[in-house]
Amino acid sequence: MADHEKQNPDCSAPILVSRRELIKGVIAAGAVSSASYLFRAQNVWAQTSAPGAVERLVTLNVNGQQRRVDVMKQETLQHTLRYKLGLTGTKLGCDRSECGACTVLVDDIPHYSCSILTHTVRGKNITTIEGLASPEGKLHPVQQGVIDEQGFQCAFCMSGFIMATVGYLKTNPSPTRAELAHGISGNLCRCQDYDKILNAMMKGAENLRKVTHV
Amino acid sequence: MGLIQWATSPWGREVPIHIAFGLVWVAIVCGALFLIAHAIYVAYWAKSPEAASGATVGASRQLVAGIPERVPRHSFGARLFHGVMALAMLALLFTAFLPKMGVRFAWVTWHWIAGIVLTVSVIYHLFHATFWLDFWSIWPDREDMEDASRRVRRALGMAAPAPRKFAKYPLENKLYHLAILCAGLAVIGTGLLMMNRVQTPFFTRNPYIFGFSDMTWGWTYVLHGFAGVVLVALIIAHIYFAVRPEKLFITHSMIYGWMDREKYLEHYDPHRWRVGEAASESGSPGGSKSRVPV
Amino acid sequence: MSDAKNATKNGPATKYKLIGKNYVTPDLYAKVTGRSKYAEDYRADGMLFCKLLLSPMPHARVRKIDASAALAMPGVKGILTADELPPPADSINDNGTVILANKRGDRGLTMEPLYQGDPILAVAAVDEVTAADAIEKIKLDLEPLPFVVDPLVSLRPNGPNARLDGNVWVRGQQPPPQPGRPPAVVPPEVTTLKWTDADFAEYNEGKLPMGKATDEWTVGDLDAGFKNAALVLDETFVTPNSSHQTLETRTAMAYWQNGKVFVHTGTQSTSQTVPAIARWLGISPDDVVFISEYTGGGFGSKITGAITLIIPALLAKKCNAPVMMRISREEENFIGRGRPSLHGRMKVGFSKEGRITALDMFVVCDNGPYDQVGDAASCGRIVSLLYQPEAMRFRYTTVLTNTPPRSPQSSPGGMQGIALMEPVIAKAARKLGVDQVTIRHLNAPEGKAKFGPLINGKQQYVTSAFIKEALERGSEMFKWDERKNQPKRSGTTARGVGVSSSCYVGGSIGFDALCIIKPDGKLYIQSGIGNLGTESLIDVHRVAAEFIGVPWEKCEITWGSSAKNLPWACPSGGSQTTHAMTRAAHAVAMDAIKKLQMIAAHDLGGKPDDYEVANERVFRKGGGAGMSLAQAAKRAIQLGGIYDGHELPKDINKFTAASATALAGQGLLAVAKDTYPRDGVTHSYVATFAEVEVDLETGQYKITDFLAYADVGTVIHPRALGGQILGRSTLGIGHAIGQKWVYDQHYGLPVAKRFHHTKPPTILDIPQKMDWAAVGIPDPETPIGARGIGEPPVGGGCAAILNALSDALGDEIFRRAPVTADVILASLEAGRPMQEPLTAHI
Amino acid sequence: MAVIHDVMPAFELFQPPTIDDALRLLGQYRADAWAMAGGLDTFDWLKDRIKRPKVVVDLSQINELRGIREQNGGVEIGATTTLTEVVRHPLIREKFSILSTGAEAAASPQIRNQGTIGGNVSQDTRCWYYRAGWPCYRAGGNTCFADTPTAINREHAILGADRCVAVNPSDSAPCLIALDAKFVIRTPKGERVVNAEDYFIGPGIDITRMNILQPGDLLTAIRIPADWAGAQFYFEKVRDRNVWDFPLMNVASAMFVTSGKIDRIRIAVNAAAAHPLRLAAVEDAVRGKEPNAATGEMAGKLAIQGARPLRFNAYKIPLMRNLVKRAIGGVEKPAWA
Repeated sequence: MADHEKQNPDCSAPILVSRRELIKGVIAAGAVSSASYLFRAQNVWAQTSAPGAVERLVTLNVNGQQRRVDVMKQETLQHTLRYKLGLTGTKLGCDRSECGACTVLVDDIPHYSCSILTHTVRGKNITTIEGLASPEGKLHPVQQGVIDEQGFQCAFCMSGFIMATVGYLKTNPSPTRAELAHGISGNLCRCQDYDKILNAMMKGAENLRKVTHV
Repeated sequence: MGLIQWATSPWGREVPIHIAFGLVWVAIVCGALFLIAHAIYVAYWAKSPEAASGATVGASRQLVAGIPERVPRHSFGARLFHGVMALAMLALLFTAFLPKMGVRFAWVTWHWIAGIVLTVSVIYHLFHATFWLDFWSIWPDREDMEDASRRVRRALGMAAPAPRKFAKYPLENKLYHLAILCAGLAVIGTGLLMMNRVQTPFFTRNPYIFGFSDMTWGWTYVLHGFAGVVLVALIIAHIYFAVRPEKLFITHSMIYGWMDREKYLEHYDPHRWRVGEAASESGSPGGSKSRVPV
Repeated sequence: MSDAKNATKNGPATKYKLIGKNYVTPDLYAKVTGRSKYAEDYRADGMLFCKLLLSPMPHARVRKIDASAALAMPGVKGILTADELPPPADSINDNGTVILANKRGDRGLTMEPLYQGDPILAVAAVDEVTAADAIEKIKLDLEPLPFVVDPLVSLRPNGPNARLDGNVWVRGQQPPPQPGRPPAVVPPEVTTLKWTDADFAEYNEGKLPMGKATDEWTVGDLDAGFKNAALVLDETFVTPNSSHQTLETRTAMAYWQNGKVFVHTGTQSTSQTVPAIARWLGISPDDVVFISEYTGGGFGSKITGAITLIIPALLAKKCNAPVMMRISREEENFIGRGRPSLHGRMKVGFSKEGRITALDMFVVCDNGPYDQVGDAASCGRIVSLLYQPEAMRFRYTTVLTNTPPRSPQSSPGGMQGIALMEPVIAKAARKLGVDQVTIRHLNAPEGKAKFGPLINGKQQYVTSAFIKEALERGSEMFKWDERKNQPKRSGTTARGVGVSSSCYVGGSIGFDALCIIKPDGKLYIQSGIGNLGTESLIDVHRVAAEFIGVPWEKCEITWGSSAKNLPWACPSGGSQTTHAMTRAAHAVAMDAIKKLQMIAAHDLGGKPDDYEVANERVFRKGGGAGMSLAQAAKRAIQLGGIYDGHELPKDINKFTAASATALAGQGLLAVAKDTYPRDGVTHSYVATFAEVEVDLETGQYKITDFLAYADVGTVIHPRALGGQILGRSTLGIGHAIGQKWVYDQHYGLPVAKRFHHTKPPTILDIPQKMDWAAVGIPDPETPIGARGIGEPPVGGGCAAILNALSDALGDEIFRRAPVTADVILASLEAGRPMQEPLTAHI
Repeated sequence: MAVIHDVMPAFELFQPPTIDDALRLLGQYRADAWAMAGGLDTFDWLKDRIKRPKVVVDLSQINELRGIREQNGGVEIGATTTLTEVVRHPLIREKFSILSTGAEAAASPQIRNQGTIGGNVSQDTRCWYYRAGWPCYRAGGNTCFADTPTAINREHAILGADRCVAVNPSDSAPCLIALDAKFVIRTPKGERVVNAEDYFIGPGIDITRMNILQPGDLLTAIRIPADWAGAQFYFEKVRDRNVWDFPLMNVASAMFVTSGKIDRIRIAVNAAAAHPLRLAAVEDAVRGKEPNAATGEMAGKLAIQGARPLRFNAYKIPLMRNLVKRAIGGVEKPAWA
């Protein structure tokens, strides 16, 4: 996996932890998961011959990069992203599809990554918060909207809200405030900064229209 | 497969909740095996009771003469009880176990209604048997025990005096009644408690009544279940005996209330089961006080 | 009105360059790109994961733990039980007062669990699946003990006690004072309090029983007050328990490196969490490195992190590897703290104009099993301030229950007190035919308003209060007078408007600030504040930049790690930060200016006072010789001593001193403690207005409009302020429309454990556009005039909705909060309040 | 065994490409197997470690189970078609809009993007005692914790309770009953088509299941006949929060009015009982009457006959009465709206 890390500078460049540490971390995580798989080997009794049997080593398309990952059968996408691919911008808030902090795009559709198996999204295009800005660091118009309006407070819900908004705007690029609220209603903010969040997301929609309609 | 189903209580403790319902199959198989075994035994090994001839000797002529053509055996009340009880029992067993065997229907209401009927009929029976029937006639007595040991010893080819003829109820009959009694009281007792956990007109539903713990309730259900499967086996045996040719005259008497004088003299000891005018003379504790139904 | 609103939003534009202006906070870019790292985002080589075993019972004693099967599993590295925890240790606060440890406090793990979910042990393994599987293999032998989840049940004559040694908190015995040291702060004691059947006589009528209370104070002549009253109301009301439910749970990761423990977790104070960790682990603060750049919400539940962080710390030591403890949402509902419910009974006398002549208030607080919460006590103080009763008696009892531990939650006690009182005020106004705004205006505090109990014969008073202005401007902006007369019913819809006064403590004093002007001419500011997203972490330092005259682009803020030499700051709780830290920032700016003037005078002659600082220069007043800040910084290094931090003022906190020493010699180092005088206790105020529409056939209602008009003194950062005012208002709204705990009293267990049970408001439960504004009158008792705003809006948010509902539906609908569709429909159907009034956790 | 409600334990995962493969796997592993569509109900059980299947059969890769097809005037909806696809589909919006409305009222956008129509109708009850893993009747135990002197049961049943007082939480189910939909089921014995209302069962019949699916069975499609296309529809859901929350109650009706009189009508209510209730008696009573307030009143009163409240859910009786009233008599909008 270390190699993949090096090949893919896209994966979150952390602020405090050096890239080196991060890579070690990811190796550790990877190693751990495969190790623990061995421990549990006995009670895993598949006839891998059966139709639909699942291989553990899968290729995922994340933020436009092909990533080879060793994935447990019961592993959720959130876990793979955060612990195997080092994409910690996706947050885990409730792990029960009740808060939206873990929202990512699967083929441009917002999903709770805590509640979908990684094996279910094989071969689909996954986009996380880390995949929005351009490689040169130019922010996505919706991210820019947050900057423009000083949206959000603690921001633990932010990446989920942004991904939900980006996904929703693909189906309705010029929503009313009410429509947008409905479109991103699957996300919870405990700072309850909804009013300012809606300001930011409406600004984001406006920013997006500007770039797409130019 | 364990005998009991366990679950984790709200407080995280392992508590029993039911018997393993597979046990009903065990009961059915046991019942079936028993009747097959018994049928074979009777067909090939059982000796005709040579006691038959000997034991009436000593029965005073006038005692025998006093025996009516139709020997009254079961009063109308007794037969009514038996019928009602039997129906209730069958209803209970079917409503209890058919759903467990995959036959889906709303069974609970029928089950507790049948349960109430059974309970009432049993209470009636207790009073009736205590005050109108010969209460002791169904309980094994000393002579039953002696005869039983005599039979066993003779069956083993050892020397033993001939067993006497039966009183009103043969020992097997008495033991069976005893078993039914225990199992029946168990299901009734636990069943009445359990009715507090379902919606009935009788109680406001309260699963926490009597301050029973989850453990106590669990064992209540388990006991109910065990008694239930035991009853399945017992009922199978009962029906089997009821239809055996050599016992049909008893079944007949449970339907019509009387049996032929011949059958009576053939199988029973007039001293131990007194009928007719004879009945009116001295009522020894063992003596029957049964009357001809009016 | 809108122009007035803009004026205040943007602050007194002429006066400041930075203060009162919107800007982009420097932490925002990392947040929008997902690079901001919260505790669970850190990884370390060979990191283990731990899982907790929580008590399944509400109260039990652990007889035996059999972990053999778990420890035998491959991949399981270790187990930690309560026996291995360090004993509770005393602490010493800033002014040297010893705070004695509470031996009944929460210690993280326990052998006598006091609520379902109380952690008993933790298992560390190579991954979470293994750790969780291991937990399932552990056999616990628990002896059930008496339990109670309803405070009133515990107060019954034969009611059970939540703890073996009693059911209520009372003041602890003060030990003999030691000479030369301030008297120690003693923990409260637990005792048993039972009321009589006679006390409970009114229970079934829905009136709160008023047996013997553990605490009581009286101000003024109550009897006279009631005698002069034109109207006397006697009302019972109950507020809900509600979990803080920060979106980031109290996840923590820890590891040890050459004798120091490194801890990652969320906190409301970077600097003050260090001594807390040291105390909990029984080690020296010098051996603690605490990293917390971003925190996913606190609301009072993470003031200095959470004691459970010692679990990964101790396991890391035991297993000699980094340990990550991810706290699940269900675990967070247990250990994540909550706001205590208050049962209140208010006997209130009103003059015919609506002035409160007497208030007799009785409160029962559902404390949970551990450390005492101050909600009941602060409830009394806030109510006495907000409504200025001519006479007031306040009695309260804090009852222990076998429910999750409570802690302060935004406006602790204040929110409940306001929610208890506001429906009574609204009802009185209706009965007296007085306008709702008028009656609040009439009773509102003004100037140095007095409040609370007599302390050495005197009441405390506030620094200032401009809530009357907030009520006036707010009602105008909300068009109150128009709206209150609008038709209330049409078809199956009812409409109502509500107003509420609200206030809470708005600031503390006496903290430090630290910054350096380096030879590159930039201003480097160290911030010891926690990063909760209120942005006060950054905002307050704009004051330093403003006064030193450095453009914001040339300011670098450092925060988020105790390894980065941060000053001693207040915890971001109780709305202290904006007030406390703008004072410190102002003080450090003055220190910087003084040092710049001295350097200039030293090099260019004359007296320091001849020089002024502006436009990144220090120069002779009226122009002439001077030097740039960059040059001054170089000189400071050459001069050393007080100029570059090698000599430090005596009065600063030792934590600050250590940081300053580490930074000495890099430039002109300014460091100062806030020693500005303050006459009074700082409070902030909000006037809140709301409109609701109720569907009379379903009981569902929607909030159609909302305005919060705040008196927070000088506005520092409008957009952040707006976020706080509306965000905290909505937290309050949550208590009115749905948030609660639900318990099954037979087992003493919670059945509401999920968001769809406990009901934090969603984006569709509030108006799509909410409004806010600020009065903008500076507080006279602080240099910048700025006060805090975190807490004050909460009570108003809750009460404005309750009042709008009773305006729409009348007084016969609800007797407690929250007010949900089922309550409204059932009461409408029956024509009387159908809520069970006093049963806890329904 | 200590209890922990976190981290999915290991299981064997199959992602069969066809229905036949899925049925084969389900038949092979029987009680050990768990069929998963969107997974949103499934993951709660697995993450809480309460239900412990050894094998999970993920239906997400079976294309024949997805999609919406026109079918002689009506539509056939594959069982694993997501709620969002149902909500957005032009044909459904045009002819059977009540289903779009009902499906859109469920849960949250992300859940609708993943949750399937088959899953929504087949989901388990949300009784909080049962979902917490308490050993109740529905969990195979011997009591109902939600109907006791201390139980908190504001969300529970007022009708059709038999020991268990849980309710069915589906928002789309009553709509499908109102549309007289047919559910297509594949069993080891072959295909079987049942009426929507017959798909659901109460605790009296099987206290551990919400529908007629036996282990090894699979709901493959839902067929909506043309009969009710373009009818006069009414759907309303009453809930606490406007996102995520399950219904306190919902109502769905389809009605044809000719010359001012109700000609044909189907009406169903959910979250009042353990299965969605089709109100046949109400349908009979209002047929031939004018769809006005008076008829609504009458229908509402008729609908709640036999309702039995628990300690905290008495409000559901007037709620059901009023929802049925509205479905037939309509709603009065406020003058200021």
